[in-house]
Amino acid sequence: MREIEYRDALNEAFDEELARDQNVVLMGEEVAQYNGAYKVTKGLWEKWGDKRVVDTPISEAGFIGMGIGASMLGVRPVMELMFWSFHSVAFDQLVNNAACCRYMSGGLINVPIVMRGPANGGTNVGATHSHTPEGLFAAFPGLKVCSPATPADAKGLMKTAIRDNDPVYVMENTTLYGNLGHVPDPADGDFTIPLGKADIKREGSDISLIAHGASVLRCLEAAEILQNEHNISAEVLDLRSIRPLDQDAIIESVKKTNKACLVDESKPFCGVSAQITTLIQEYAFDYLDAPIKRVCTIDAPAIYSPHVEPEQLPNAARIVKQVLTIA
Amino acid sequence: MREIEYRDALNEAFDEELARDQNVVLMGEEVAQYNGAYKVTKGLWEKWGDKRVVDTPISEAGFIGMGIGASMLGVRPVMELMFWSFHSVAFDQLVNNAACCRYMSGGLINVPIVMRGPANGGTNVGATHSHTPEGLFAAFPGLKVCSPATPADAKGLMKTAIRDNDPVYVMENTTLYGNLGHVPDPADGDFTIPLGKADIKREGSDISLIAHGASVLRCLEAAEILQNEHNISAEVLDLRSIRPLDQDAIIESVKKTNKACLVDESKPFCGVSAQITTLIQEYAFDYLDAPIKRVCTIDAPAIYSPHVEPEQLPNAARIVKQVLTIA
Amino acid sequence: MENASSPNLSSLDFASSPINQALSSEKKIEHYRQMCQIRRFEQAALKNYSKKGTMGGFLHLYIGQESLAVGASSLMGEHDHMITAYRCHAHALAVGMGMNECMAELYGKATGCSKGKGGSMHFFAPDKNFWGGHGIVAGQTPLGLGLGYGLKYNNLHGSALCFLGDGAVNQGAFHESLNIAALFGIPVVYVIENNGYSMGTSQKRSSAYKDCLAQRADAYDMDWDVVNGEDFYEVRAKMNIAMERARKEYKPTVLEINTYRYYGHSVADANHKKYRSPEEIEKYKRDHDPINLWKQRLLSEGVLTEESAKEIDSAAKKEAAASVTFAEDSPAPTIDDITKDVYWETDNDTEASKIGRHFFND
Amino acid sequence: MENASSPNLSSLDFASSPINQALSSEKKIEHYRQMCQIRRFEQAALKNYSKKGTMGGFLHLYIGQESLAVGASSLMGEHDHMITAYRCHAHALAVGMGMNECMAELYGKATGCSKGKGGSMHFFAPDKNFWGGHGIVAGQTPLGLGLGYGLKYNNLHGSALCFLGDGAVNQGAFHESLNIAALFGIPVVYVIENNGYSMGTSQKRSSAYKDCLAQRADAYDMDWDVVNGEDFYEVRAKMNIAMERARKEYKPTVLEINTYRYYGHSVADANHKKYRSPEEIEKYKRDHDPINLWKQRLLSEGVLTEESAKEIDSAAKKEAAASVTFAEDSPAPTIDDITKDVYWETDNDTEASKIGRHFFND
Ligand SMILES: Cc1ncc(C[n+]2csc(CCOP(=O)(O)OP(=O)(O)O)c2C)c(N)n1
Ligand SMILES: Cc1ncc(C[n+]2csc(CCOP(=O)(O)OP(=O)(O)O)c2C)c(N)n1
Ligand SMILES: [Mg+2]
Ligand SMILES: [Mg+2]
Repeated sequence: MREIEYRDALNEAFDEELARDQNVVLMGEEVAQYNGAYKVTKGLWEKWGDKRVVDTPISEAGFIGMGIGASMLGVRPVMELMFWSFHSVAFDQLVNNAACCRYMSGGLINVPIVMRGPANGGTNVGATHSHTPEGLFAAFPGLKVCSPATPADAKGLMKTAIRDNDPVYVMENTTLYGNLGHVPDPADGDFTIPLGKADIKREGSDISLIAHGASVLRCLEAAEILQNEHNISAEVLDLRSIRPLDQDAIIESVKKTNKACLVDESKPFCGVSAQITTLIQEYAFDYLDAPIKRVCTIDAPAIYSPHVEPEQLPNAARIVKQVLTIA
Repeated sequence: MREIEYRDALNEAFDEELARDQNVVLMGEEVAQYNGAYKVTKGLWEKWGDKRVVDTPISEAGFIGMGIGASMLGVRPVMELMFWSFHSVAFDQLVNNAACCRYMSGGLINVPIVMRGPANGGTNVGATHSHTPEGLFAAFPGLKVCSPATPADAKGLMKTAIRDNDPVYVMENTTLYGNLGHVPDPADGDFTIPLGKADIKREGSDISLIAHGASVLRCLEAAEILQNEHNISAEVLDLRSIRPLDQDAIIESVKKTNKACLVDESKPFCGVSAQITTLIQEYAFDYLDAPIKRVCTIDAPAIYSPHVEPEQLPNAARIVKQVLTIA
Repeated sequence: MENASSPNLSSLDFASSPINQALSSEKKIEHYRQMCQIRRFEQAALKNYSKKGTMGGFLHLYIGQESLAVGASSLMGEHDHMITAYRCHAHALAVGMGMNECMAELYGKATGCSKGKGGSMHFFAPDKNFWGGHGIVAGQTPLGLGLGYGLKYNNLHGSALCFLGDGAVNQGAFHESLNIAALFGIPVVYVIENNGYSMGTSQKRSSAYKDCLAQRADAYDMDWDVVNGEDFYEVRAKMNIAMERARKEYKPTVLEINTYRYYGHSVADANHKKYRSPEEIEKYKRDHDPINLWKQRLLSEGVLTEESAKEIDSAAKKEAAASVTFAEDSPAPTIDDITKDVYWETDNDTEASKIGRHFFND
Repeated sequence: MENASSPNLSSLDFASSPINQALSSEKKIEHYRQMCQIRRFEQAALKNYSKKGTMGGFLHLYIGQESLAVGASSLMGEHDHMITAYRCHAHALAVGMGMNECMAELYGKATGCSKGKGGSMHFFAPDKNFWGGHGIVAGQTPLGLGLGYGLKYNNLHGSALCFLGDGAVNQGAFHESLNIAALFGIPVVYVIENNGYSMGTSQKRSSAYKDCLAQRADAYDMDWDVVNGEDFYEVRAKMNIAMERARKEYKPTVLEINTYRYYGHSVADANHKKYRSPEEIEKYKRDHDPINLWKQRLLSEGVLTEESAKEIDSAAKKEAAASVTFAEDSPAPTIDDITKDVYWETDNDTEASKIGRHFFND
């Protein structure tokens, strides 16, 4: 199988969906003529033209609301937030108009939009640019949220998100854009990955490391260390999708290992990991041999300093240390 | 002791703080000449005048950001969101400028603002007007959040919030504004309640019901039923403050009762109750006789229908039912 | 460009404009009927609101402003769309929604237009090109832009009519929308229903402006105009110009229509005779009532007689009363209904909806 | 009101305006020095940015725009305050922050002005009336309003200078701020640093406007003007009018200052010679460089000699190099530092800070 970069996997997803459905339109700041701030949409404006790939002013509330309104008339906007962090200036459109119009109309409307862009720390861009709002948005019924860790998942989930008839918020990651991974050749057929399906990225028997996004890679590194240095067999479960959530996969893994450590780049208070902990303790209470542990981003706004930020985020060392407290 | 309404307790807090510190200024839509949409600021404009009680245009991002900026120069704005639900149009100011300026400046700045207003469902005003964002904001380090359930707590916490040198978000409740309760007479001295201190609203030994805001009253009703009809002695712990959080009180109560049911008007996904569950299972793991249970708002946008909304919210019947699954 | 400082257009007689010349007597009467229906519907709602256990939440009455919604809807063709704020009963009825489904919605019944899930602020009828009913001030303005975007994207010649209040002009989302509308050439008409107040705050206390609010469009090199809302012919004439600009030139317009609400901001507004003088309110009712003025016009044109006018109004009143009965007799939604209409995929029981957990009720 | 269609003011010689007549030779030289320092500081930062393990994140260079920040700061008195966006190095140095603390901040060191917590976009010096350094486009515009509010609240006669880019004018928060500024009479000066581009998007592709962007102030009946940023005297003359309006009349102004950035949007912008022609960039460097034009002016005034100018520039270059050494030699923050500077109360170990849990690290 060929290996391509995460950003190119996304690019391929857009290209294929632009070809499949003429209602699909990419929108956002610098996505067209500039090829995207992170080159995720490279070449698409040149190929598909002004109508299908659209540069917008720096008016997130305006253009996202516009996409939501247009989706009511059958357009299928795939909208980029240059950083997901910029959700803060468009929050009303994201959590009210996108999430509630269907409900408030008693089901007369649906809003088939995709919101996408990178949502991660680790690039030394400071507190306002390093938010990780997976849990924040998954908390709003009416929204769907996913967070791919590999190029294949990125492509497969993005294509599914575009075809889904509900608003789907895809959280990408600037630190992953350059990662290489196997992605099926388009010649071998349409490749999609469903929302709501977790993926065991590494099998194990002693503890379940449960994560999403870049934290999955941190778990894989930690699992390696745990195996080699501590003879602990860690299973790494990649949630991939936060809502819908593959609760069965989580519970099954914990029932097998009897221990869980959640790794989550969110801040600890009310993070995704708090929700997963709650589910595990409810549905696998009798299987737990120890408290569920968490490794989150250290509870402060994102620090700039490149010397320190790597320590603020979940990393293999912090995961190993936390696992050893219960293993 | 005299009994006064929750709204008047708040009013008294404002009046006293306006008198105490000339930097305190009340701001918001209709807070001055109109006396507040819910009459919480009644009479204060008349008494304190244009400078201290200020009507703003319907520009939440604009006037909240203004208050944050002014607070850097020593003004102490107490700003009303007519509904906390309207946070969505000012989210950037609320989670970036208020929460992160201190951090990003390495501590050179502080933002002594109070944001306040009602945050609750139960008044049949639909999905966009019924958000309960306690957990959402408490998730941002740099912010403090409290949610008083009684008139005394409302007054005491509000006064503390105004004096605190960090941004404090006070979540009031339209369904509580008319409630009567004992509040110490101002003649008996300055009355404040610290942030970060929970309050046992009812002692009990069989299960801990842990809640904040109006849910505390639902717990008290449920505790009554549990006692009378099921001979179960429920302790009701009112968190009062979400961040800082009185973790010790939570853990102590659970260590005593060995069972917990969290009642939380938030939606279940990543709600405050998920965070509390996570803390309990971590810090009282060996004391738990059963999974921690939750009673949250049913997981959908807020329904309008007055015939159904009471069932979507936590209520005594739902709490009793949930408690009986583990008691 | 039309402009507030040009000669006072209100003294012109807009009856002679082609779009009004083209209006048949039947249509004129029909629009009179619609205005009566709207007013009678809201009066019935108001009367029953105070009865315990009927409606909840807010009730924002449009009474006094009827000519705006009806004037606009009277011009709507297949590809014209409408969206508004929370003061939405009139727009809903004007585009052709039935009193029954609307009253049932106020009553929170399953037969309501939004199945009892939206309430007073959230009426919708996509089949009639009506997209709500939105409670967050100015939150609908980017959506209106999107409706226009959708029209243009699909190469359709139509217009998106997006209503907002005089207080709503100070929300950032509106300005972002104006810039994009002008920049992208979006066929949207922003209609500022200027009733002089946002809750208890007068225009002067909430907005900085030179001559009027619509003038803000100048900043974006966009067309705008000011309209006397009590004159049904003027509303139609100027709306038509804006709608044609949208349909034929893919260009946006801001229209500011001056009007007045007789009741409080919502039923809960007990202050409304404090921030406005009772004389001010009375003057409007007496001299500027849009329904009455339209009736007088039609009487003088000989299109209507006092008697036929009365009949139309009584029929509207009866229809409203019947809608109350319908609403009262309708079933409420069930608890199971709470989690319906959240996701299209789960509502339609698709393959996708079976994968993963969508709802998190313990 | 000044107005873009009034006679071309750029042809006037602003040297003769009283505020410039009052400028001593020492001050003129000092401002030349500041501009050199800013440019040399940024050139040193750029040179070292590419070295592995030095700086992270973004680096938005101000090179080409120096006359704006220096012109503005040259007018600041005790009660004048400044706030800006992420392109903030120049403003920081112009108000008197030292190169060492600024360079150390870029290096993420504990000796940085923000202790390594803010980085390039977040320089602050409240003791010098400088309030940052803000990364969210236009997010600082309500804060600037608040600084003006604070001045007025405290009965002080000063001005709040709030800078933003030409792309930032399309954020809703800016418009909300303008309305409030005009409505409340807030002594704020919004300075649009119009360098023609927001990242890769030209003004024409991001904004709808008639003559210029500052004209948007008209909508709020607010004063505005357009300024040629390459002329240091003009910047000062027009800034001074606006600042005096703020100080004496408590009235806001929007100034649009035309300027140009030589480098990409940030160091990561590899496209910047694609969306702008190399000729365009060269033309600006050659004919419109504000430092060079100021130097020429001072040479022709006899205030500066080629030799003294060179000395000043070399000193600036040396100072920048020394700041690199300082930054390199400084210690990094520690892991314990991560949770400091979050809350005032915990930092100050107050009674309040001891009640309840403030941080939730497991
Ligand atoms: C973002 C937001 N802020 C505040 C409110 C509360 N609110 C509802 S209507 C209203 C007044 C709006 O006045 P206007 O725009 O003039 O419309 P009108 O009610 O006169 O039709 C206010 C403040 C809201 N719904 N949304
Ligand atoms: C709300 C928000 N949206 C997008 C961005 C990403 N971004 C940073 S700077 C910028 C361009 C701003 O251009 P302009 O306002 O002209 O300022 P300049 O960079 O030219 O100084 C963009 C899109 C951001 N930081 N914040
Ligand atoms: Mg109004
Ligand atoms: Mg620019």
